[in-house]
Amino acid sequence: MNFDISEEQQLLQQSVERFVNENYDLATRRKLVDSPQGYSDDNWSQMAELGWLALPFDESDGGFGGNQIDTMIVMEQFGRGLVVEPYFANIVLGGGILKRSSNDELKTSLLPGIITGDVRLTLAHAEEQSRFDLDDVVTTAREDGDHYVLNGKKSMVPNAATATHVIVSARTGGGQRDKDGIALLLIDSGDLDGNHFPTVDGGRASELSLDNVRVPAERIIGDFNLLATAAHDAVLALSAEALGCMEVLYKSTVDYTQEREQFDHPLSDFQVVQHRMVDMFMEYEQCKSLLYRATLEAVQDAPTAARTSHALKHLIGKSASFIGENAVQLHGGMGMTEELAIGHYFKRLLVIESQFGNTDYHLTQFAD
Amino acid sequence: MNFDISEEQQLLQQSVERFVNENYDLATRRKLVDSPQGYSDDNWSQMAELGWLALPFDESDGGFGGNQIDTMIVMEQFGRGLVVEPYFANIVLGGGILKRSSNDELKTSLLPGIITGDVRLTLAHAEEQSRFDLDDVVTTAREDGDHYVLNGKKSMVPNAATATHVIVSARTGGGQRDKDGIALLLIDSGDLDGNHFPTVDGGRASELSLDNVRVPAERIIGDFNLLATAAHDAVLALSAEALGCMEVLYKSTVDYTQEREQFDHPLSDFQVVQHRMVDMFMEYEQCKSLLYRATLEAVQDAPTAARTSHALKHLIGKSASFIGENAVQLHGGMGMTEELAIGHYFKRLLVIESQFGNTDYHLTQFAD
Amino acid sequence: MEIDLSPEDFEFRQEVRDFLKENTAKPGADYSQWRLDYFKKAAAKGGWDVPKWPVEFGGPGWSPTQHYIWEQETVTASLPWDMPFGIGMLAPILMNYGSKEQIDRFLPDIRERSVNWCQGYSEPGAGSDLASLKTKAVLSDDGTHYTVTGTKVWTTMAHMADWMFCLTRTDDTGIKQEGITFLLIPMKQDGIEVTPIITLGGAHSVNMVHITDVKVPVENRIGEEGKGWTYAKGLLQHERTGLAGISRSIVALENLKRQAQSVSRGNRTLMDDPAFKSKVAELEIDLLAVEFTELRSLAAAASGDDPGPESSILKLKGTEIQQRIQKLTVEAGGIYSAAWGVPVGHKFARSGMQGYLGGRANTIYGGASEVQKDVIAKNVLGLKRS
Amino acid sequence: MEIDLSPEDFEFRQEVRDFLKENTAKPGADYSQWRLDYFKKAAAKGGWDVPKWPVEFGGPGWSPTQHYIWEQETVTASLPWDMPFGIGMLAPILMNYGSKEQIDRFLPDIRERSVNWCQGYSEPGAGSDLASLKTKAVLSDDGTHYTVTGTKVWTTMAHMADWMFCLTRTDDTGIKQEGITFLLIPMKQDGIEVTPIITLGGAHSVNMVHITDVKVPVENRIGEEGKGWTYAKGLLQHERTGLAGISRSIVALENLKRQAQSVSRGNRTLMDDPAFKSKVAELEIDLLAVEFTELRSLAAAASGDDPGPESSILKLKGTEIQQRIQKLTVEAGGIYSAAWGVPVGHKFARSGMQGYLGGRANTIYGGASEVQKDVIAKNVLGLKRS
Repeated sequence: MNFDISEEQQLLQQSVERFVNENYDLATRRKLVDSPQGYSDDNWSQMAELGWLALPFDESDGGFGGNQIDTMIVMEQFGRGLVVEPYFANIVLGGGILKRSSNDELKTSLLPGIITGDVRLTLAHAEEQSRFDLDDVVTTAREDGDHYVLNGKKSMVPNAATATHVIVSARTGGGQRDKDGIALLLIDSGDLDGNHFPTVDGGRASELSLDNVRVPAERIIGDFNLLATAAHDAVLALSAEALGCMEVLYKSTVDYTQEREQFDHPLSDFQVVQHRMVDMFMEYEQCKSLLYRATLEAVQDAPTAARTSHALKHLIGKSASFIGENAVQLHGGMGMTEELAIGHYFKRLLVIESQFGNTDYHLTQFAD
Repeated sequence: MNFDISEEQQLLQQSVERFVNENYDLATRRKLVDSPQGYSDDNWSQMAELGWLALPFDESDGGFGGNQIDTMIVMEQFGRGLVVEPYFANIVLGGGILKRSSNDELKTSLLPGIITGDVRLTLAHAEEQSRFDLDDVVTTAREDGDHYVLNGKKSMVPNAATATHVIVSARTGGGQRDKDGIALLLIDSGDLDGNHFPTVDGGRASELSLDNVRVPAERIIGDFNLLATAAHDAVLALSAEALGCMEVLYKSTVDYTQEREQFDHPLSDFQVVQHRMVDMFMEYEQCKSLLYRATLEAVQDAPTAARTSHALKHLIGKSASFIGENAVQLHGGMGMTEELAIGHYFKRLLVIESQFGNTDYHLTQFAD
Repeated sequence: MEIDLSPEDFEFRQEVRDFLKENTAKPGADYSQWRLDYFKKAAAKGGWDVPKWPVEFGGPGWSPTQHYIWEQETVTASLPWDMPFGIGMLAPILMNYGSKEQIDRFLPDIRERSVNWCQGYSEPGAGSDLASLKTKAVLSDDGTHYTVTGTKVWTTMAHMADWMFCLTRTDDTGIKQEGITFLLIPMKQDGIEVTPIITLGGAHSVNMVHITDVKVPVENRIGEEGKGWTYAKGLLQHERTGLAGISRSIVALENLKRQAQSVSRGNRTLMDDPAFKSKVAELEIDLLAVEFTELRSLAAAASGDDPGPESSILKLKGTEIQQRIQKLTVEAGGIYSAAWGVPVGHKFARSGMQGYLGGRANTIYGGASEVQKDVIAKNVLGLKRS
Repeated sequence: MEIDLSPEDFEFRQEVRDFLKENTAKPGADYSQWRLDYFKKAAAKGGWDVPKWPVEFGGPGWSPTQHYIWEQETVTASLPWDMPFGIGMLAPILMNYGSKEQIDRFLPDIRERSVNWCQGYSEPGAGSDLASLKTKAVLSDDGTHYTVTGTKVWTTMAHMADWMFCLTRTDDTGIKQEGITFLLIPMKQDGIEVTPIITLGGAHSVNMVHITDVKVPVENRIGEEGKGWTYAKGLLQHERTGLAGISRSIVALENLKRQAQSVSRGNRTLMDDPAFKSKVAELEIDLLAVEFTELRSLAAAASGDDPGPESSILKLKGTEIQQRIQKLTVEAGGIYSAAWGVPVGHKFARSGMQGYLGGRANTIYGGASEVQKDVIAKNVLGLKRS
């Protein structure tokens, strides 16, 4: 039993932490968020140079052979810094699917570009009627000789405007909610109509339309199982990011209430404020414990790993809401402004809540 | 719009309050609870003399023509005093069914005895598989000439050991959960096998067995609708009683924390304790508001009356749990003892939670 | 005990409905003109433009039941935009503490909605502890004017206001509630600088107002020097009760249900999801209760009693309910709640997130919930704190 | 980072399982004799009768992982009845602060379970503020004995105890944590009167103990006069962590699920009811998390670090989880939870209500939850309170 990370992982953590400290003060971040692209190409190149884009891939593929613990380390620090580069869409989602794909040709052709940052992937799985159900797919992929012809709409696709390729889930057969008959296909971004827009946390997302898009059959990356695995990884990564956000929120609140005076006392003198912050701290620690558990189970491929990941996203959602709302509340009027960082962490947590299943969704998945 | 009770009702309230003050100190009550019968015949006679047993019945039947507001007034004071006489079983349940029954002969023969206290009714509706569903009845009433033959078991019948008659719900037809085919029949207590036992609040209940019990057809009092109406009245009456309990609990806690010192301060000096008690107070006031609303809607036979009664029992359950548990918690070790009154109020609230549907049950009924 | 409306009340309700129907804005009409017209017509009904004003100042003299009916009927009607600062906050103070000249000078414009006011109470660093304000007002030696310098914050609509009513400190030697003076200050002048504060939802409604060496004639002082806190305090509690917004929440909850019904889940809708349905039901139950808590408070006021202990609950419970509705709206929006500034997916998702973010302020302004509980502990439960 | 057990750990687990299986009470055997035999056999395994004792006093010297395994395995085994007062509470104090003579005199009996101890800390009026105790101990002029007078309360199993370890006040002139002296007092003597306290669940396990002019020889004093608080305090925090009972809660939750499955709802069971199922699931999720919080704390201890901030959570979260399980058990019991003292309806309903009522104490004793939060605010978040 050992909860320490390895020396290599410690170096990784320090390196991401340093990157965040040097590049992510609030003013700099705001500029990125307000720019048309929404993130910095320089940062992205730096991430490539530091090897982070290669992190999860096998060493034989030019990667570093990292696992979900390594991703957790990176994402937690990204959460603490509110990093906006498309690491999640590109490396966790796209890279995660590609690395597990049995389509070796695609892998060979794409991985080098991913590692340099020139190829940028994202995943388009959600549809208006699907809400959080991965298997609720009405976008069709009709077989036509050695091609598939895709028709449908995909929703809230992260960072699609800057992606070179989009992995789309589409139905080759079966009914609307059948797991069988779902394929993942790789599509060039140019073949898609997109409505691109910002998200409330300063990120970017798109609504995509597929209008008789022809895709060669060799562009099939995987099936529903691969999508489910990607979602599992996504939950772990987003939860790690959320943990980073929550740590900043509860600690800033502890700091702020000690500085801020009201009724002739620092706010932190009030017992009700203290107990609220103790509750925030406890929620944070409980999330951390469950993140470790879920991540370790995933690395060890434990039979309970998927179920524990549902538990995790549920707890993260509940705690993020509690910590976020109380951080705003205890910051008073200041918590309501764009000026202070805490509002931005709060908004990032709100978006994480809507990604890959919300609190209620994962409770149901866990309980069933 | 007027939330004041009438002058007559004020007199009733004062009269019940006086009765409770004079007869229900904790030691006296404990003696009653520990006695074989579980309540006092003298108190019961006094209630008859004071006219309370006649309260809900029509004036033409020798009653006082009271409505649910009058019952609310009595039950709230009974809650404040933890009164154990079988007013709820006899007058609210039994009397309520009888007064609405179209079986005039039964009414004429029984009402005078009820008003004097000599006839004592109770209602046996629950069965092991039914939980809180009134329509889940497997006890059978087979027609046999001008009689019915009853077979089955009834659970947790209040005050059956001292009842002269038991109103039993039984199935004359239909499937296990059909509302049609349920009849209410009046049975002499002597015809029933009973396992009588105390309840955790110091009350009395029984498991009853019906083994080929023959009942004349003219002993049919009503159908499922009458049972549902009785349950509606029961919810209002129990909620009023619970409100009385909650008032005592929150106010005793406010008093106790001001007397009790810890860490060189009265407990009530601690902001966390204060806010907890503010929450208890607010829950109490909200319950009071909803009790008024549900009771007034019942009196006015509003179309929403049944739905509001579900809302009421749900809110009462949630608040009773919050107020009860926190009263115990804030009384510390003392709250855990049989010696202090608050534990007894807490236990009464726990039993009310299990009577005529718990918090979850009524939420579902309300939402559907 | 009864909650039935009397025949007169029914008649009144019909009159209100008719009036509101007649005076809805016609499509294409000029909004500003219609707005001023609306208030004129409401005035002609006998004070319907100022329902809460006393009769002697032109109010309609309604019973609590009539007020309740008005609130219920108007919450779904599209009334013209109206700000509470002049009508609801300054006016009662003027009526109670203003001089005859001040009343004659300011009240008519307030009633006509021709002059906009903002409230200069909060200051940086004061928060819910309003009385610790520092904006300084120094009386000139000749006693003709004050020179005011300081900073106000969270000043709603300061950027649209013609005037500010403002708490200033004229004495800082005693306890902080004393030495506060109530001044009326024109906004459009040198020395007043309004800086927008952008809040979480991206909206601009509050501001920082820097006041630098602004001269205010003594005839713009309400009442006595040093008594400003007394004048403002009573209104604050009143304002808090008004913030409960229970009728609005009833409408908002109905909207939420409709929105959730528009979100499909397989063959059914989100309103059929047991967890979501339970949360909506619990919310509705709390709302049924707090609605009657408000009625109890109104009934107590009608019988001339002090508002009972129940009225202290209203702001706390009311704002909590608002936030729960907002939160469930975001939840109903699902994946689309993340989209910002564009209509994507479910139609309500965009305003849902804005409402939720903006609504976090509801438990902060007008006395944070934590402070409200302190007040209830002290004033209702009679507890002290050492 | 890894949570796998090593091959040695697996071997140890098997050894524990075998031992527990071999030493289960045979049906019909004499319980008291079996109990004493069990502890002898456990001692023969090399300290398995005293898992938490240090090696130098006969403990097994297990790693944190081995402790964790032991706890997991024993929670479902039917171990003999054992009380923590001697083994877990007095023994560490003796080892750390007792004289050689005291250790030789008391420790062997404690280990054999042949002498029962009770803990005389709490007093009426002190509650979670233990240090404000008033039981007086006056040293005789010749310095040979103390005369003790006072009242202890909530004394678990005082009616079964041979001895009490007792905090007494020998000096009330300084701050209250000073002037407390730690004495060992035989219970079976004149001047000691044990009065049962019946608790909500109807059980008798706690007592009031009146001590009147009881003479205690100075050789029964642990350590120095006036230092008793120091000796007791460290153990208190330790005791609190132990109260989390997480392994027991895991078993209790599995029982709850089975019980709920035995309650029929139409064609299905209570475990299929969405609301009930959700509550069980939320509980299980919190338990999955807190189980890892405990492991993190154990791992930190294993690497010689101070227990991290996470360990302070254990008592709070652990007892809260216990109470939630108890409450859901009562809820599962439905109408039958009201029956008292007789088995009626669902088999688990009777013990369910008893467990729930008794369990209300879990957030009160060993430092009430409110006090625990004060401690975390101070020691972990570094906050002070004026």
